[in-house]
Formats: sequence, C-alpha cells, structure tokens
Amino acid sequence: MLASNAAAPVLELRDVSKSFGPVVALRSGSLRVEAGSIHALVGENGAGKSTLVKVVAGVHRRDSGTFELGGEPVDFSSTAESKKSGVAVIYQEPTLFPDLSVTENIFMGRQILAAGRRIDRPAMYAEAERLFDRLGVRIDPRRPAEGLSIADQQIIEIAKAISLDARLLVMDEPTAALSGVEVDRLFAVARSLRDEGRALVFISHRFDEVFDLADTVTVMRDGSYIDTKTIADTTPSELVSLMVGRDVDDLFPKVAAEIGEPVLQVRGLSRAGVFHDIDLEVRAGEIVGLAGLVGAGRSEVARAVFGVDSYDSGSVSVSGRPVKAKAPRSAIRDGMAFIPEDRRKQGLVIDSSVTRNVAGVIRRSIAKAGLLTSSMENRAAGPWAGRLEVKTSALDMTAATMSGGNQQKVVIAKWLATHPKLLIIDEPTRGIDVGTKAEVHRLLSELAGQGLAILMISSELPEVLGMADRVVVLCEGRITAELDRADATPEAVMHAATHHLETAR
Amino acid sequence: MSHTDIERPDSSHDDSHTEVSASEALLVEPSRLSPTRRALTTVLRSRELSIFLVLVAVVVLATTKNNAFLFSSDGWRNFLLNPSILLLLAVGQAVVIITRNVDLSVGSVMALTAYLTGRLFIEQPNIPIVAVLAACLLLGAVLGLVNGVLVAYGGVPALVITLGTLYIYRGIMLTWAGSDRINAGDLPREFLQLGTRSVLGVPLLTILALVVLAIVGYYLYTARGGRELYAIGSDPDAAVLYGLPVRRRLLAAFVLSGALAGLAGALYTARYGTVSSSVGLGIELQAVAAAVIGGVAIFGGSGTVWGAAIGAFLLVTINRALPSLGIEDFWQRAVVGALILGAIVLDRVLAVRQARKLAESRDHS
Amino acid sequence: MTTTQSPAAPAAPTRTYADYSAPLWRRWLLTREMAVIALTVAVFVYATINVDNFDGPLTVKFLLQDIAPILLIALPMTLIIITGEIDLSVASIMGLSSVLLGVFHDSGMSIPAAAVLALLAGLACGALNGFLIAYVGLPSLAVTIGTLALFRGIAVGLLGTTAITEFTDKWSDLATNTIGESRIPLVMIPFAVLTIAFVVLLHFSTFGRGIYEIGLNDEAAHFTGVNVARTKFILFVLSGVVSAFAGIYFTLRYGSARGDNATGYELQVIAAVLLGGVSIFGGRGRLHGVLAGVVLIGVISSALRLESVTVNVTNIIVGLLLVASVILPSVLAWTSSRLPRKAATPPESSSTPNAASAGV
Amino acid sequence: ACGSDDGGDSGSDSGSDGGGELSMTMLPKNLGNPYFDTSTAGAEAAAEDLGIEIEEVGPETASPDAQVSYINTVAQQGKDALILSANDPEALCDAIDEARSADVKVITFDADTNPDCRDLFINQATAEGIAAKQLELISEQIGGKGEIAILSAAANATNQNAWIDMMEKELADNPDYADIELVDTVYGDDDDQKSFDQTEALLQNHPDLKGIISPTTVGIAAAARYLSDSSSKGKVALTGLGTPNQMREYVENGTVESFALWNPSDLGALATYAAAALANGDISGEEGDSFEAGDLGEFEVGADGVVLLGEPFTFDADNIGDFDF
Ligand SMILES: Nc1ncnc2c1ncn2[C@@H]1O[C@H](COP(=O)(O)OP(=O)(O)OP(=O)(O)O)[C@@H](O)[C@H]1O
Ligand SMILES: Nc1ncnc2c1ncn2[C@@H]1O[C@H](COP(=O)(O)OP(=O)(O)OP(=O)(O)O)[C@@H](O)[C@H]1O
Ligand SMILES: [Mg+2]
Ligand SMILES: [Mg+2]
Repeated sequence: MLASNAAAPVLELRDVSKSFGPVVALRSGSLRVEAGSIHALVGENGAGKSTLVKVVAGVHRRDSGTFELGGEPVDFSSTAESKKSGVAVIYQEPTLFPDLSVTENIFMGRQILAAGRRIDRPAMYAEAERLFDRLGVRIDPRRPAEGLSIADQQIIEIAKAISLDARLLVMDEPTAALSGVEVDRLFAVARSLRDEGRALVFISHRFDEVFDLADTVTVMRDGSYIDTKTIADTTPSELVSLMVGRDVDDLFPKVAAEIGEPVLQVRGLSRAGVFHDIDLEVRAGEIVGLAGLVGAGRSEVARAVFGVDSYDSGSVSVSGRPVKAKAPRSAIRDGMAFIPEDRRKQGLVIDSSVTRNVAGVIRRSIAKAGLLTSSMENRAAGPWAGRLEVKTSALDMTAATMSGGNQQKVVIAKWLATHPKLLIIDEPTRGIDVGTKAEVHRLLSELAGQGLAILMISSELPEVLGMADRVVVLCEGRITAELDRADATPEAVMHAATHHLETAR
Repeated sequence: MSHTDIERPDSSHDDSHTEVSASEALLVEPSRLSPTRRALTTVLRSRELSIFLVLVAVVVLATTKNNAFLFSSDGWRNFLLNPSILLLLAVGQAVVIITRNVDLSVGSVMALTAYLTGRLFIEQPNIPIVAVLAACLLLGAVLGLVNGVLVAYGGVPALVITLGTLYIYRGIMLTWAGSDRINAGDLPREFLQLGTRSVLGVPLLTILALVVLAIVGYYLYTARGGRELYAIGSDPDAAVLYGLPVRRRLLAAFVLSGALAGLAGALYTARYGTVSSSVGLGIELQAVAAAVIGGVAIFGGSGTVWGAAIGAFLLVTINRALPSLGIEDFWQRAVVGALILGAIVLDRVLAVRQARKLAESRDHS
Repeated sequence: MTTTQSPAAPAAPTRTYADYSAPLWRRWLLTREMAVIALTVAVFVYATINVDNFDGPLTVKFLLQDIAPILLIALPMTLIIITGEIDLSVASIMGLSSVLLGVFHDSGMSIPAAAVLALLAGLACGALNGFLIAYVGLPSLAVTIGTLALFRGIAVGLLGTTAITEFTDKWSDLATNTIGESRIPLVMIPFAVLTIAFVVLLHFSTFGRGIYEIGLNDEAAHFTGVNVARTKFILFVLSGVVSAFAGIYFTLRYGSARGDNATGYELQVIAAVLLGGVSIFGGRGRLHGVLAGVVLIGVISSALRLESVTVNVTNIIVGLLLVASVILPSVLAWTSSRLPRKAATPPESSSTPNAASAGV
Repeated sequence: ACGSDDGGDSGSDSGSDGGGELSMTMLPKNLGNPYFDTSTAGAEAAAEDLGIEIEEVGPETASPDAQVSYINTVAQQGKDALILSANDPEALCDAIDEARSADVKVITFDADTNPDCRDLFINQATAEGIAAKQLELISEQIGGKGEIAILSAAANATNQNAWIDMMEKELADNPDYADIELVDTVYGDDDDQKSFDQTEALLQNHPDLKGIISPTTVGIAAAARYLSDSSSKGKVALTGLGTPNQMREYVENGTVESFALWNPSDLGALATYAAAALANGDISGEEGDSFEAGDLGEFEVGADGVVLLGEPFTFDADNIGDFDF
C-alpha cells in the first residue's frame, strides 16, 4: 500500500464473501472504482451484484474479504455509517415510506433545518423541485409517496441519492423501469457528477446503456469476480460470454412443439391504474412470452388471470370455460398453475418443509376422509421432488435451506403435481444459476412439447426471444405489440416496451 | 405516471389544470392549490376536525339536555379536568403507535408511580412537589425503557412484551403496597390542590397536559426525530435500509410513553387523593382507543397527537354525557367499543378510496 | 399412484429421499413443547413434595376446574395465533354469554335453551370479529380491542353491576361435579371432545395445513389456493362459540352471571398459548405444548395460593415467564450470532488472481 | 407428633391435629380496602390473644369468582375456620359447602351469604339500625327537606341493598321524612375513581340535590373528596358509613358534618372469637349459644346464626379526634 491517498481508488473490494444461511450469495466479489469514473457492474440474475452493493452500503456485513473506501479500511454495520462516509446507494427495490410526502422521503434523517433545529419545509420543497428539474420530471413534492408508479418511485430514489452529495454513488438497476427520455436525463446527471470527480457504480442488464455510460465494466458470475475491462476494449458479445461462462445458444434448448387448441383466452381485462384492455390467447403446446419493462404490469396481469388479484372488467376462460374471478382455487380446478415471480414470498412457504410445499396444492386429493398425515404427504410429494431432481437430504428439510434453483424446482414440482393444462410462469429463472437455468428451460420446452400451454413472463430479453413461440409486449399496462417468433427481434421488443413513452415527447 | 404527458385518446389531458376537485388535487398534486386553499382543504378533510365535530356535537347535545353539563363552574372544570390524565396517556400511546408498536403497560406504570407519589409524601412529608413529579417521570421513563429495550433488541412484538410487563409492573406495585393505601390525609394540601386548582378558569392539570401535548405535537411535526418516528412506523424495513437510528427512536418512544404514564400516575394521586390497587386498571385500552379514534393508524406511520388528544376528550366526555342523555353509564364501554370499530372501519374505507384515487391518477395524468 | 400417464409429468423419478432428516425421538423430544411439558411436570413434582396440601385430594379437582375455561379458549386461540392473528375479545364474549345465560334464565327460560342462545350470541360475536378481520381486512389487534370493549360493554350494560345467582341446581351441579368417583371434573369431558376435534383440525386436516401456511406466509398461501379469508373467518367464529361455552361453564360453576365475569382472561389465555410455544408471528406451535402451558400456569397459581402467596406474585411470575419465553429465542439467536464474530478481517491473501487483476 | 427431621415438615402441620393451635383464614371482599385492613387488624389482635394462627388472603377486585379460588384453597389446606365477607350471597355457596365438608367452620362478617351455607354471621349492626341512623343524620343535616341520593358500592352487595331497601321503606312510611325525596341511587363499586365520578354525575344530573348518603367507606371518602373542592361544598350534605382516619380531613374542613360506623376492628375481633369458639367446639352455632369475646364481652348467637356487634356510632367534629382507625 505505497500509493498515497490521492491515488487510492474511491472504492476497493477484494474477495468479499457473504452467505445467508446455506445460500452463498457472494463468493469472492472484487471491485475497484476510481474517482471521476463510471463503473458498470454486470452479471446474470443472482450473480451477487445487489449483495455486493448492500455490503458497500452497510446493509449486510461481509463474512470475509477487504473493503476500503478512499484507501481506508472500513467496516460498516449500518447504512447510517456508509452515508456518513459519503456513499449514496440506490437500491434495486424502492425503499420509500408510503405515508410520507415525496419531499420528506428525499430528506428523511437529514432535513434542512431552520432556526431552533426546526424543519424548514419550504426550503425542502424548493430543493425537491430543483432536484426534479435537474432530473427533468414533474412530481409534486407535496404528494404522498403512496401510489407512485414504479418509475416515479425509482426517480425519487435517484433524487434522494444525488441530493446526498456523495463521493461514491451506487445505482442498482436504476433504469429498469425508466423510459428512454428519463434514462437520458439520468445519464446526463450521472456524467456531470462524474465530471465533478465523483465515482459512480452502475448496474444494468441493458448493454446499450452500459456501453453508452460507463468507462469501465466489471463482470460477475455466481457470486464471484470474473474480469474487469475498459469499455473501449470490449464488446457486448465478449461481456455476454464472460457473464454466462459458456456459449449462449444451449441456454435456450427450444424444441418446436405442435400447437393445438386455445387453452387460455383473456378478453378485455382491465384494472384501473394497473392494466387496460388485455387480450391474450395461449394455445396448447405454445409458449407465449410476455415482455416489458419492470413495472409494466405483466405480473399484475398474470395475477389477475389466475385470480390472486381482482380485476374491474373483462373475462378469462380456460378451454372455453369461463374462470371465476378472484378465486385461485377455482382457477386451479380449471387447470391453471401459476409460478409467481417472488419465490421466497409468493411461490413457497419458505419456512415449511419440501413435503408440505410440494403437496401444498394437491393435499385435498391425497387426504382420506378429510384426514391427512405427514406420511401421506411424503408419499405424494416424494416422487414429484424426485422427477425434478430437487437436491435435498430429506423431505422434511425446510425450503429456506435450499438454493434458489432448487427452490424453483420445488415450486415447479408443486404445480406440475396438479396436472395443469395451462402454466403461467413469472420470471422462471430469476436468481437461478446458469446450469439450472438451462435445465428449467429444457423442462419448459419439454412440457410444451407434451401439450401444455405456457404463459411465460420474463425481463430477460434473451430468455423471451429464445423460448417463446409468440411474444406479447406490455407497456404501462397496455399491450403494445404482439410478435411472432420470427419477427421478435430485440429492437422490435424494446421499441414496443417503451413505445408509449417515446411517442410522448 | 404523473411526470410524463402521454397522449391517450380517452383522457382529456388539457383540462387537468382546472377540473379537479380540491380533495383530489390535495392527494395527487397538492402544490397546484394555493397555500391557503391547501391549508384549508387539509384541515377540512382531516380526521382531527371530524372527531372534533363529534366532540362538539356530544357536548352540545348534553348541554341542551342539562345546562350544568358545561355552564356550571363545576361542569366546565370537569369538562377540562377529567380528560387530562387520559390525554397524557393517549399522547404517549399515539407516539408509540405511530412507530407501529403499542404500549399496554401504561396502566400499570401509572399505578406504580401513583403509589410512589403517596409513599414519597408519607416518608418525606416536606419533599417538594416538583421532586415528586420528577421522581414519577423518572420511574415511568425507566419502566418505559425496559419495554423499549425488550422490543427494540428482542425482536418481539410490543404487544407481547408490554402485555408481560403489564402483569409484572402491576404485580410489583401490589406487592410493594401490600394492603397499604394512600389517603388524601397522607398528602400535603398544596399537592392535592394541584389536582383541582384552576388558573383563569382552566384547571392546572389541564394546562399541564396541554403543554405536554403541545411540546410533543410540535416535536413530531418539526423535529427530525419526530419525522423519523413516522418513517419507522410507515415502513420499518425501509427505515433500517435508510440508516435511521431505528432502535434509538423506538427506545425514545417507549421512554416517552412510560414517562408520561409516570406523570399521569402522580397527577392521578393529586386529582383523586387516594391510591388503591385498582388505579389505572384497564386504562391502557382507553389510551389505545383514544389514539385510534383520533386517527392514529394502528399500523403506524400516520396520525397526530392532536387527534389522540381529541380522542381522549371525546371518550371521557361521552362517558360523562351518557347519564345526561338518559343512557345508563353502564353502556359507556359499549359506546367506546363501537367508536373504536367505527374509527378503524372508517380509516379503512378512506385508505382504500385514497389508494384507488392515487392508482387512477396514474392512468389520467 | 404413479402419474406418468399425465401429459405434464416429466421423466420418471431419478431420485428418492428419506422422509425425515432426524430420528423420531429427536423430532419429538428436542422441541419447545417438550420443554414446556417437562417444566410443567417438574413444577408439579416439586409442588407435590414441597407444598403443603398440594398432594391433597381436592387439588386436582380445583386445579382443573380453575383452568377449564382457559383450556377451552386456548384451543381456538392457538389456531388463531398460528394464523398470525389474535383475539383479545374472548373474555368479553365469556362475560356476554354469562350475562345472557343469566338474563334468559331469569326470564323463565330453561338452562339448555338459554345456553343455546348464549352460544349463538358467541357465534355472532365471533362472526363480527371474523368478518371485520378476514373480509374487511382490518388488523385483528385493533378489531378485537374494539370488540373487547363492545362485548363487555353490552354485557355490563344489560345487567349493570347486579348479578343473577339463581340457577337450577341440576345444571350448576354439572359444572361443579366430578366424573363418577374420580377427581376429574365433568367439564373435562366436553373439553376432551373439543381437544380431539381441534387436534384433528389443526394437525391432521387440509384445513390445518392451511392454517400453518397462512401463519408462515399468507401471501404464498393465497397463491396456492388456500382460502385465507374463509379460514380466518371460521377460526374467529370457533373462538366465539368456544368462548361462549366457557362463559356458560364459568357462570354455572360460580353460580353467578355478572357483566364483569372473566375480566382479564384474554391475557391469561394468550400468555398460556405463547408460553406453550406458539409463535406470536404465526406459523409455529402445537396443541400439546399449549395445553401444557395452561396447566403450568394453573399449577404455579395453585401451589402459590396454597403457600398463601398473593396473586400479585403469581402475576409477576406469569409476566416474567411470558416475556422470557418470547425473548429467549431472540437472545439465543443473538448470542450465537455474536460468538463467531471476527470474520470481517481475514488474513490478506495476496495470491488471489481475481484480486490482483481487479485494478485493471 | 411433629418430627423435626426434614421429611416431617411437609404436609403434617395442617388441620386441627396440631394439638390445640387453631389455624384460620381471613378472606375480605378484596385487599387494599382500609375498612377490611382495620377488621383484619382486629382479627389479628384477637388471634394473638387466643394464641391462634390467622392469615389474610384475598382477591384484587371484589368479585365472587375471585373469592371462590381462595375458599377452595382453604378447603384444600383443611384450615379450622374461614372468616369471610361475601361478595355474593349465592354464588359462593357451592364453594363454601365444599369447604365445610372438609371440616372448615365458615363465619361470615360484614356481608352475609345465604344463612344455609355458613355457620355464623357476625352482624356489624342491624340493617334497621343502620338505615335509621343514616336517615336521621341526613335529615338533620338538610333540615328535613329536599332531594337526596345514595352512592352505594356494588349493585348486588347484600348488605348495601338491605340498607337501601330499609331506607326506602322508612322514607315512604315515616311522616318525619315526608319532605325528603330519594331521587337516585348510583353505584361506585367500591372503586375510588368510579365513586368520585359518580358523585360528579349525581351533582350534575340533580342540580337541586341537598344531600348524599354513601353507606360505604370507599364511597363516602371519594364523595367527600369531590365535594371538598367543588362549588357544592357546604351546600350538599354528605353522610354515610366511613372510617375516622379517611374522613378526618373532611370533617375538619366542614365538608362533612357527621357520619356513622361501627368499629370494624371490633367486628374482625368478634368474628375471630366466634370462629375460635366454633372450631374448639365451645359452641355449635345454635340460637342461644353464648361465648366470651375478650375485651368485647360476652355475645349470644341470635336467630339464623347471627351475632350482633351493636349499634352504629356517630362521628362528628367533636369526637373524631378520639379515634384512630
Ligand atoms: N437476504 C437473503 N437471504 C437469502 N438469500 C439471499 C438474500 N439476498 C440475496 N440472496 C441470494 O443471493 C443470490 C444473489 O442475489 P443478488 O440479489 O445479489 O443478485 P443480483 O446479481 O443482484 O441479481 P439481479 O440481477 O436479479 O438483481 C441469489 O441467489 C439470492 O437468492
Ligand atoms: N409498490 C407499488 N406502488 C405503486 N404501484 C405499483 C407498485 N408495484 C407495482 N405497481 C404498479 O403496478 C403495475 C405493474 O407492476 P409489476 O411490478 O407487476 O410489473 P411487471 O411488469 O411484472 O414488472 P416486474 O418485472 O417487476 O415483475 C405498474 O403500473 C406499477 O406502477
Ligand atoms: Mg440485484
Ligand atoms: Mg413482474
């Protein structure tokens, strides 16, 4: 460590690891960010990017490794400490206080004070207006944060972070829900911050943005550091192969299946403020991909179709028979299965055993005279867990002890056990390692080949393009394009996904 | 999205600056209203005002039936005096509930300090009154701190912890007091006068309670710490991510609630002159009720101590008014229960309507 | 039952699993429930040896009679707390059913007829709670604080502070007599029946599986087709009916129908349920632990009363047990997380290629 | 028969086999009530005099179901006698029967149960005597004319209700009281705050009220405290049953002119002597039995197993200084 402080990087992480119980989220993360630069961090879902960010922010304490800020070793145990050291973080998921006003959300904990340590509200409103002007958005600083769209929530997070005046600004997928115009504004702000000599870390799955904005890029895979390149010296395809660690093609083993009768028919489904006039059709043996930006309302549509949420108007039918609204159980009876996007919160009862999870939907049919014992459940669940090759030592292990991929297999096993006609699967491979990812894709393909109708929602463009027979694109709760496999190019899908927004300005 | 002007055939976006009702604008774009209009609409639509109007209605009704309800010197005094003790508890409770917790031990804390007051005067007849009040505040704060530590560091819901300390504190008080009890004769005259004397027609006790209310209300509205309490109650996980000193604030909220309950205990002794084993029995539920009726959301994050204070006034005044209105006061608890249920159902309806309006505003802006 | 004929079935199973990761004795003995049962037995044995008259012929009878209402209400309360909700209004429902029994009987109705009406009132009370909580979606804590005041208020309002104490001997004897020559009170018969019903409901039925799922993660339960609202509604109705039954027993045993009967029982029931190992966060707990928790509190109170210790001390002990039982898991987790706590600064490993290349 | 080794001290000193030393339990309506504190003190003095063991237990609140557990415990312990003031005349009978079948003598004092279920009742004064005394006092204080109200304890307290009945009858029948109107009866449940608030409500709802009778020590003290700093002080008369220590301040500052009571300490003592006499088999509780009660003199068991302490005594500014209980 001969280098003087001036030459020391703003942030330096070496071999940082972090586990959550049995889950190793970060194996050996390394990152070195210089002042006056924008450093992109890329990697597949679940590569450990957000975990790395949270270690920097002081949300998690690392298990091992070194962590230096401006050449000084640090060890944050709370986000307050990291803030004090000049680190501002935009988390992947918005963290707003719904009951408070937008302005209070931005300045919480460091409000502008007037005489007598009194909060100076007018000054805060003015400052918030200034921030929003700089970001080129119109949000009323006095309105409550509750009810903001995902994009607006993300804007508030950005405003919050840049108002911190930090030497290191970390942005975890800030653009996922933003449209082109907003992204451009954000980038202008980011560049001006860089030119002021601050360091920025930028996480995104969109390569065009990475190449547009960043100076340097670090690739992560499976919780480990892989490589760091300067943007000028690399290409998107090189990054992809670094990220995935092998050829991309065999990730999507799509086999052509015979397309049969329509299974799912959705007509004019609407819900105020969320989605409007959704018409969808999925046929037996067909995989329909539902694409769009985060917050476009894809999950909401799926949930309404399955009956977990209610809808205002429209109709849903399976194999020509209407499905009762807001009644998941009757949807299941009619042959629907739904694998939700949030495995830990919606897909599984994470603190329950493998058996209970797998037998969760079919337990009515395995009960004898209404009575149910653990051994009856074990007998019913074991074979299904086995078919999907769930890796666990015993059936009474809780799902929380398993890796994300295995948890996903448990969810799939649970729904396949119901012999569905239609499978709705939301983000099938979010947070799953590459090997398992291909396995899941193969399984989906196989199921479609057996005549199952599949509606697949995914934020990963390659996944949608690689797996779907037909792609439906959603933007702000409306269908903006319906593309056949042949027509579905990345450009076409992305255009449709931001369509509404771009024509507006 | 409110910040993007989207062309959409079904939305007439050119009228968006004129044809919105004040209440809707208040929700979605309050800055568009002029400051006076904004303030007016905020006040007119507040829970505090509606509950205040209910209070006024009760008083008017009772007074028309019986003039003495308000217009005798005793009636006026009691109208102000009787709610004062509950008001203190409701203020403390409101602060705790705003952080998405609850403090059920206040009745027992109050019993302990009420007895402490008497004991102090018996053992040290010349002790200054201020010292006794300070001792009660301190004991209450310590008991509140115990709650706070267990809740903030134990990771256990406050309901369970304070249910446990409700038993423990009262048990300690009863064991300490034995079959002993405090009579008016044990207490110095000046102290008893504290419970009854008035200044300019307003009882001292009420002034004290209102001063506490004003300080806490001002703090919650204008201090960083106060706003952080709201943030913690609004989303505790986000508050941690944010780096707010969550544990310290929780401790402070419980200490405040405990200290105010401690003060309430001393004032109870001054007001009633006797301390028996039943001091403050069941008053914790009244304090929670006052806060909830006054618009403090039981799941934290919103509401004001002003509302809680009006809630306390309403509860006590209804109790006093029932006999005047020809209803046996045995029904008072039923009325309180119905009020609580009415308040939370109303909150729910309003919240659902607000959420719906906000969601729809995303479609139309 | 093989499922290969289904179109959705994947290839034949390639793995098989053990059903359990631990032997039976470990799964049964090393549990929270067993700890409570062991503590109960230990206290009982200690009291039998050291407390005068605890081994007397009347102890078991009085003990069971005293705790019977709590045992009864603990059954539905356990299920409710496992779903992550709470019912604070049970004691008020007891008081209301007690008053109704008295009022109806006083107006010339026979005890069984009055009891049926009181049970119906309990059902209505439970249904009100259940409706507001399950279908309107209000927090159970707030709702049942409200109905606690409301039901008690109606009870007190109906009867003031008077009491009705005339009950047909035949029926009040039922509440105080024992089974034949034994020392077991008659009320243990309906209690046993209810216990069996609740054990089957919670531990051996699809409905019970849903209860646990709701408590662990009600969103996931909803996503897998559990009717969350209906389940909660049914539980609150059950709680209302059982509380009303306990109120009837209480009235007949003490021969007095009063508005303030059973005041404060809700806290005793909840304390016992939590002591018995049910998590206030929901999703965890078993009925045998809860019953042991109730008996434990009963034995402690009975022994302390025989020692002429005042009820205050008993309350302090119950309060401490309650706080300790919920705080202990957190404290243990905290200390065990604190012990291996120096991982943050491992020895510098200069040879890691990744780190070396990190500087570009 | 008492071995002093460590095995012998468990479970052997119960019951009456201990060779003469009696052991008794005193069960007041509730603990923390000064009236009962005084009666227990009297009982303890008497117990010391007799060389017997007595212990006070009781519930926090005055309700019958809470008393049942204590009666049960006495049955379990097999004490020689139980002295209790009943919170309900009927509700306790089952439990008392059980105790009596375990050879416990049951003596009620202050508030009786159904005469069938207990052995003796120590009556502080006859209901007629008490009712007459209070009417006499209030009539004197309000000049024989005007509205009065009663602030009682619990609505189902036997003794209170008996007195109230007597007073109502007397008011209706006695021509001396023709101008006095009883306008309201309210219940303070022997709870300070409730009694205090009830006093306020009385004054508010009956602006012409001239006097209040509160035949309960908690009630009269709370009412006096309310009156002493309200504008009604001196305008509304207050009398009833109270203890001198509680009432001294109000008698001295003129809020209360006079009130009545027997000596609760004597009452407790008499109950203890009676219990001892019963337990020793000196008397059987039949009408006409008589027993010696220390300094109090000799007492005779009357009809229905009632022993009468005597006439109530009137306290006023002149004599209150002579008492300390
Ligand atoms: N609190 C947690 N408990 C258990 N496992 C966790 C937790 N947080 C993250 N993980 C796991 O750690 C792994 C890495 O997650 P992380 O969020 O860091 O990925 P990421 O690279 O940010 O992915 P994405 O691009 O989807 O945001 C995942 O397998 C995830 O399931
Ligand atoms: N927390 C929230 N607050 C306000 N609106 C929300 C919230 N979450 C979702 N929405 C709204 O619901 C709609 C759909 O969001 P949702 O996250 O389901 O979309 P999605 O396309 O499935 O995105 P994702 O890729 O995150 O699953 C959006 O219009 C969004 O604004
Ligand atoms: Mg991430
Ligand atoms: Mg989604």
